[in-house]
Amino acid sequence: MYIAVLVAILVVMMLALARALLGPTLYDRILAVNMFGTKTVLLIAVLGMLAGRFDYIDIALVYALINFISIIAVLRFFEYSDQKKQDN
Amino acid sequence: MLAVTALSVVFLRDLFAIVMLFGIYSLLSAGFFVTMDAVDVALTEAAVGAGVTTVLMLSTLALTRRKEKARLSPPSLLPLAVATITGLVLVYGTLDMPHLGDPDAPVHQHVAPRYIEQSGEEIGVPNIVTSVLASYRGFDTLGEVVVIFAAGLGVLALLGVAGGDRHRARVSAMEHHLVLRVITKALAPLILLYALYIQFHGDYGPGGGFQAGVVFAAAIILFAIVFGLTKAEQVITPTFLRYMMGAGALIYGATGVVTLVLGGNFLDYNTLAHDPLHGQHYGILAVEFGVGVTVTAVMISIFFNFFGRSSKPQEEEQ
Amino acid sequence: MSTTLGLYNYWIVIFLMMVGLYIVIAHPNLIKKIVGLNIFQTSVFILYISMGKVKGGAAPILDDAVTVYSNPLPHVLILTAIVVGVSTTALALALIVRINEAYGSVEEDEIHDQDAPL
Amino acid sequence: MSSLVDILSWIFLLGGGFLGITGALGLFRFPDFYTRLHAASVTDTLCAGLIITGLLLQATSAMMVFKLLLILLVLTYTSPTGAHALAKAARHGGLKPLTDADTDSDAPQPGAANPEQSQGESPSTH
Repeated sequence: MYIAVLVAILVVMMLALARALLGPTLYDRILAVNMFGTKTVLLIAVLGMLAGRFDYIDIALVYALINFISIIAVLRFFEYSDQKKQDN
Repeated sequence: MLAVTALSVVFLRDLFAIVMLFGIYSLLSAGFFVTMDAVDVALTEAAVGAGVTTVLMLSTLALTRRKEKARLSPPSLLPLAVATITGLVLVYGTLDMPHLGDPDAPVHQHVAPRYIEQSGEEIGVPNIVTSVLASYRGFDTLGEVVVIFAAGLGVLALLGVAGGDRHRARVSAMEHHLVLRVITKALAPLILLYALYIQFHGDYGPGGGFQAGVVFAAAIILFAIVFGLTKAEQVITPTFLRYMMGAGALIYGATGVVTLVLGGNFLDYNTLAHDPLHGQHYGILAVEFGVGVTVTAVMISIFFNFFGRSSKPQEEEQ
Repeated sequence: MSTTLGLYNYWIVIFLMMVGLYIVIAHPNLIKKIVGLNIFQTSVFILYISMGKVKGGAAPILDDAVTVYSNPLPHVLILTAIVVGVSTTALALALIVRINEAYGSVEEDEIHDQDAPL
Repeated sequence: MSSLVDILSWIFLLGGGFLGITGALGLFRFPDFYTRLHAASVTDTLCAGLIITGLLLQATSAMMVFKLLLILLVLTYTSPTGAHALAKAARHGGLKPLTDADTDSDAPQPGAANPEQSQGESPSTH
């Protein structure tokens, strides 16, 4: 049953990856990366359950935190580089 | 999937998108590490690849330009040929490689069995990776810490020099972003706490100085991004960071010297307490702490330097 | 058949390595070169980690219930390598920033052009 | 008793998986950024919540429950925040939502019209 969930998550990741590749706007890519990150968290948590070792949960937690940080950073720098373009 | 992502990096010209893809790439490879049982490595890759590297690349992009220049001449075939031929030679080489997961492979025959069988008795720390990292291969790790320290110094030397008007970075663009501010306020302490947990739980589960340092730095980076550099530098001053960079490496080295004074070899933790197991434990704790301090300080100061610059070129460009 | 499956990992690694190499050689943009280097680097990490895998093994954290562990040694090497990798990447990026300030470009050929008259 | 918990957790897990796929399909198929954002973020949060809850019911130790709860907390905090910030950034950047007028007249909407050239460009063109 875990396997079913794993497969579902993998399918989601694949679709998100496709969206990240296709674009078309940058925000789409950021969104896809965000979704990809969330799904990685879930994937690792489910994998940990499957393997029966709860050390994996630690990693999933770190992911959840880091994912948020990177999204915020992306937005910050992207907004910034936009302003720069308008200035010139 | 990794291959697809890597390939698309070749073809995309928008550097921003490439960095995004690189984030996905590193998430994927970390997922791969998890399936390969390398939990510590996955933890590190998670914090480093998805977090710090992406942030650094982004801030470099903010400092330079976003688009790769359109190439006028068609790409020459030479690089492709070189890469293909090297690849084919390497594939030929793998034909002799032991299969994936083969327990009889040469890698598993040399010192690894000793680590796995003995470290429980000799070191007394459940996480074998930690005991190998901090105790058996303590010299190596000392070297790595010094490399990180040197890289931090290099970045300081390159970017730390005062140049231009830096006050733009002081005011964050996200200053007015209420939701973000509240969430950051709630999350940043949580991340810091969790970093400490990773630091000191590294003996028992995945974790240790390297990962904790990066996660700790990530929390500060988040704070600096949302609240602006001024406030972040009030929390942690650059001078303090510079001292901490050195202090971490010193703590590591000092542990070695203390063991020398106590009559053992350099970094021989058995002498630190009457019971060798306890000695090992103290030694690993001290060393991991040193590693954590250095990594944190280097990461934060690298980021501060990049970030402090990133608002400047507005005035300088043209 | 078993050969293909057993070596599949290595081939992926080699493919990634070559993609990284190609980016480094063929693209004049310095930042893209760094990304290529990073891809190369990650492929080496993957190579090490897949070498360390033991079939049926568990993560190398001692546990009474587990008898077979994966090889911890590659994990240690790669763990430190990742962190060292990010600091060297940061150094390279810092150099690029300075190059950009000095030359106003991060394209290799433009920089060469500017150097040529000297 | 335990079988009931099992069944419940399977329902949660499968529901989460289903929602995830739905969201990803939305992310993949919807016409413009804001609809995609909607599809992705709404289902994403619930999907993550359901899967973690499903795992929670299977958890064996207190530490595990605590960590899973922590993940749940972090995800419920960050995922909507990220979506909010993203939407705000896109709005700020000048990406226009797809309105009825656009769909009626088949007018090319910013961003999606010419994928290769408009990558990341669209915000600055407004």
